[in-house]
Amino acid sequence: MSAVSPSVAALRARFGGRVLRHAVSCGDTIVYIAPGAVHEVLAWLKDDPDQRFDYLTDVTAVDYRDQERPLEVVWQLRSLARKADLRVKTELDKRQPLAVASVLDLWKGADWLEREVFDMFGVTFEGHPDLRRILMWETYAEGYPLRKDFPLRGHFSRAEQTRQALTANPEAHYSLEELSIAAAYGDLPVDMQERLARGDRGSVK
Amino acid sequence: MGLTLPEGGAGTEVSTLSPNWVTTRLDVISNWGRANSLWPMPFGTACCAIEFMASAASRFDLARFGMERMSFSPRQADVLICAGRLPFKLAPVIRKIWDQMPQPKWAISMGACASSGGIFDTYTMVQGIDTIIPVDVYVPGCPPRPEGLIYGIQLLQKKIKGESFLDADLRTEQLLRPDGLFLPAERIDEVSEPFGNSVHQTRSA
Amino acid sequence: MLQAYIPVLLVLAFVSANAILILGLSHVLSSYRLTPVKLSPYESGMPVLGDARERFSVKFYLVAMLFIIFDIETVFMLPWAAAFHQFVELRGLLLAEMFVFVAILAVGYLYIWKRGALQWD
Amino acid sequence: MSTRTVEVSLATPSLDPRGAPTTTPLGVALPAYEAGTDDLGSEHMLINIGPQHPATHGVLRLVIELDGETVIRVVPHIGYLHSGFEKLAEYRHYNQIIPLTDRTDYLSPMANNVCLALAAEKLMGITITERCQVLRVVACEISRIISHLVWLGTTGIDLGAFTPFLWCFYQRERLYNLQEAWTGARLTTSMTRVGGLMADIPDGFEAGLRDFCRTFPRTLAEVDAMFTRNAIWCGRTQGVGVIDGPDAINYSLSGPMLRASGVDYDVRKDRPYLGYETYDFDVPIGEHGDIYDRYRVRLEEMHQSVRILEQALDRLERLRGAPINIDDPRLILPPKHRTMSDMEAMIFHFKQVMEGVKAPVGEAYLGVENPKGELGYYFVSDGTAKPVRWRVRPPSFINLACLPKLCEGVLLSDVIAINASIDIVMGEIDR
Repeated sequence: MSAVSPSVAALRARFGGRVLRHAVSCGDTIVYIAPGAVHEVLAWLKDDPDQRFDYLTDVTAVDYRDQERPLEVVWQLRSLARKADLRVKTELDKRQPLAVASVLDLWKGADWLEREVFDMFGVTFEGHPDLRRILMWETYAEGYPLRKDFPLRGHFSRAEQTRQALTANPEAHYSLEELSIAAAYGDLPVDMQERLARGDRGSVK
Repeated sequence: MGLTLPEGGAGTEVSTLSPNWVTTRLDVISNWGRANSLWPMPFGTACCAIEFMASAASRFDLARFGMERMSFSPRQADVLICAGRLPFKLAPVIRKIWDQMPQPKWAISMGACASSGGIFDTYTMVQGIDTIIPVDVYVPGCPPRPEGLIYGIQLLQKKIKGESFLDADLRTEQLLRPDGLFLPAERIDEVSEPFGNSVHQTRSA
Repeated sequence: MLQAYIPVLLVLAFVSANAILILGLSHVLSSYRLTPVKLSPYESGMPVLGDARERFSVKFYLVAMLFIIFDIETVFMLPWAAAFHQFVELRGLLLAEMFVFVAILAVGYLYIWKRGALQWD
Repeated sequence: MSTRTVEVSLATPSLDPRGAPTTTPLGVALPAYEAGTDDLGSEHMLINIGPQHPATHGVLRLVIELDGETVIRVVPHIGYLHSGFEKLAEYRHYNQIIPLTDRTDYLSPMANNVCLALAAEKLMGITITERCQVLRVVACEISRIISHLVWLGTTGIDLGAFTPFLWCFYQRERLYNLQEAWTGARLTTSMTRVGGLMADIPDGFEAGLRDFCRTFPRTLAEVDAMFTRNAIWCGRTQGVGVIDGPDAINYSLSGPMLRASGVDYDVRKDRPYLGYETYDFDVPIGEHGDIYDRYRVRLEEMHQSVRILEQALDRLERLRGAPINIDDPRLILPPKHRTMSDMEAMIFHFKQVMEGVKAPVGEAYLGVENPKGELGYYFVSDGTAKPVRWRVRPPSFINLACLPKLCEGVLLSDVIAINASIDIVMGEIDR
């Protein structure tokens, strides 16, 4: 059943040039769209009466082994009513800063998924209200782990990684939202307030 | 009644009394009491925690060894059982919990991942919790069968029965060194060196 | 005449001696190894923001007061029940007396209930 | 108490393109927060139900802003068990990734192995033998019962009932005996291979499974009698942590979380795999989307799994002796004695062990109905024996993301009940 999903033709009719190309791999239809048109295309796919992709299965990114190929951000869409699947991809050039529109206003489930792609690949999702690391701690300074140029065991030596983990000062464990709540109630110790005012949350010593 | 910090430092010096009949009898009684009522602090993170729950359940009953009472707060805990892998984000947590446990305290590193990083020779995994806290018994296995864990607990009980009051450095608090590490940096790097087939893991293609 | 109080005083002396002995001995004999981290509060292994001695909502205080009122009511019942079977001829009067006592407090309870003091949120 | 306002906006990302943290002072990086206190003058309190806590089912950390007993805001912190699974998979052959899958969702290891084998077979375009399909269905349903039993036991403890924990774990030990007899390990099974299975089921397996299917519903009935009409249980679970159908779809929930909100979506029925369309079982659907419905849905799912297992056992009778692996020597290791005597078998053996199974260029996503929800594996391959990308679509990661929404304004003890009802496994959430 490697037939191309009808959504591709509808997308081309609707968006024309911004739908770059499409492909079929192992029975799934893949549509490549221009990075600028991401939010508009996905909003249309969600709200259009005969598309109705109301279920966002997954948001992820793929970094290929040869560095010239751009980094791909992938949205897996599914229409529960029509029992149809569609994989929407966009390619981001690695030389420019990686940024793409957030779809949090379309699907609430994208919140943590986008934060994880930001944490692992460094793709900034514009419009995401609370974009910070989710799997690594927020002041993690070794870069983006799932990039192919990131070594398996990390850049720093094991001793340095242990030292950074053990000596991080207390506010590194809290997000800025909680620190503001504590600050609003005057619960922050004085030395922590000075460090936070300077904006320095990394590990000391 | 706030406990104040004695200026003499971490531990009070035990009087250097030569071991005679009285002290050894005292040792035997207190060690018997300690060994047979170890209250575990189940620091359960991953798969080994499920095997730990299975060994605490009715079939492999830990209560037969006096470990009926799981104490989830370090204040009443005797033995910290690190059941599962320990990422760097969790290292300060286990270090703080270990420091907050009153003496006498022991540590069991359950499973290959806790003892040596296991198959996770990655950027985020502590390669063995003995680089963070002093460990008394290492239980091999992934996950160790409940019988394996119980054998490890029996080894710990044998070790406790061999201890003595007069051994001064047994119960002193081993705090972090001034540079924030538990072991010297080169010792940690040497221990965390990849070995076995994880050496071949560098070839990504 | 004071002999009647000897047993009570003995019990009090024994109890206080016992308490002092246990706490004192364990404090003296055991060796404390206090470190700054060990003295810091335990909150699931995380550094703590703020402390527990904060201003609480008055609702907790209200519920505590209500509890005390009805707790003392039962305290009054204890000596009454203990002495009840001794005064054989007064039983009817004692029973009626206790009902009056409970009824008075029931009026107070109804008032609280209707005023909504028991409503939590 | 005057209301203090901290005007900031958090949209500024906290990392620069190279990955190091940007230094954003506290005053600039936070949403406006009205630190208002109600007229009774009580201050809000920040507490940590932290990584090391009996009620968080693993190393999840919840920072909760409390006003007395009522919860104002829950901020979950995860990542305390992040072990770099997806990075590790890029350094391994396809068959070597299978041991990784047991350790993500360690409550249903066999179901994860099956999902990976199916995803790799979809990538390589392989169709497996019928007996292997039936055995994989048996593996998935056993994993579902084990995972739901652990959930039932630990949720019972969270809400104060200890005995069902012992009943459930005793039944689980019976299933562990079968699982260990088949795969050799209680928890880290690694029992599938691309194109087949590691081993066929041992002799006493079918009898043991039939006996289990006969007696297990009795325990379920006891737990049902203990919980379903229990005043405390109903009081603590009905109407708590409610999420309705459209919201559940918008939050991309899956599995019992989604079905409890009345959405009839089960991957086994919508996108049948392993021949699930030929089994007759029905999918329990809740209506209110509260904790009570999630409990009822999971309890009923265990009954349905027993039904499927019985049908699968009948098919195994018919397929006795059929092959479990496809006979493609490039994929399946030839039997050991033949490699010693037959030159061709030795070459295939050597090539598979040294170079692994080469996948064609392309990518494949396959979703499977795991006990927690829809577990999806997304393989991207560039023709070599090691995948370029192995993306795990973690059901409990996405289900947990709606916890802050469920916990607004509830009491503190309800946060524990809601967190238990989401059935999270940190190994899969943090990967």
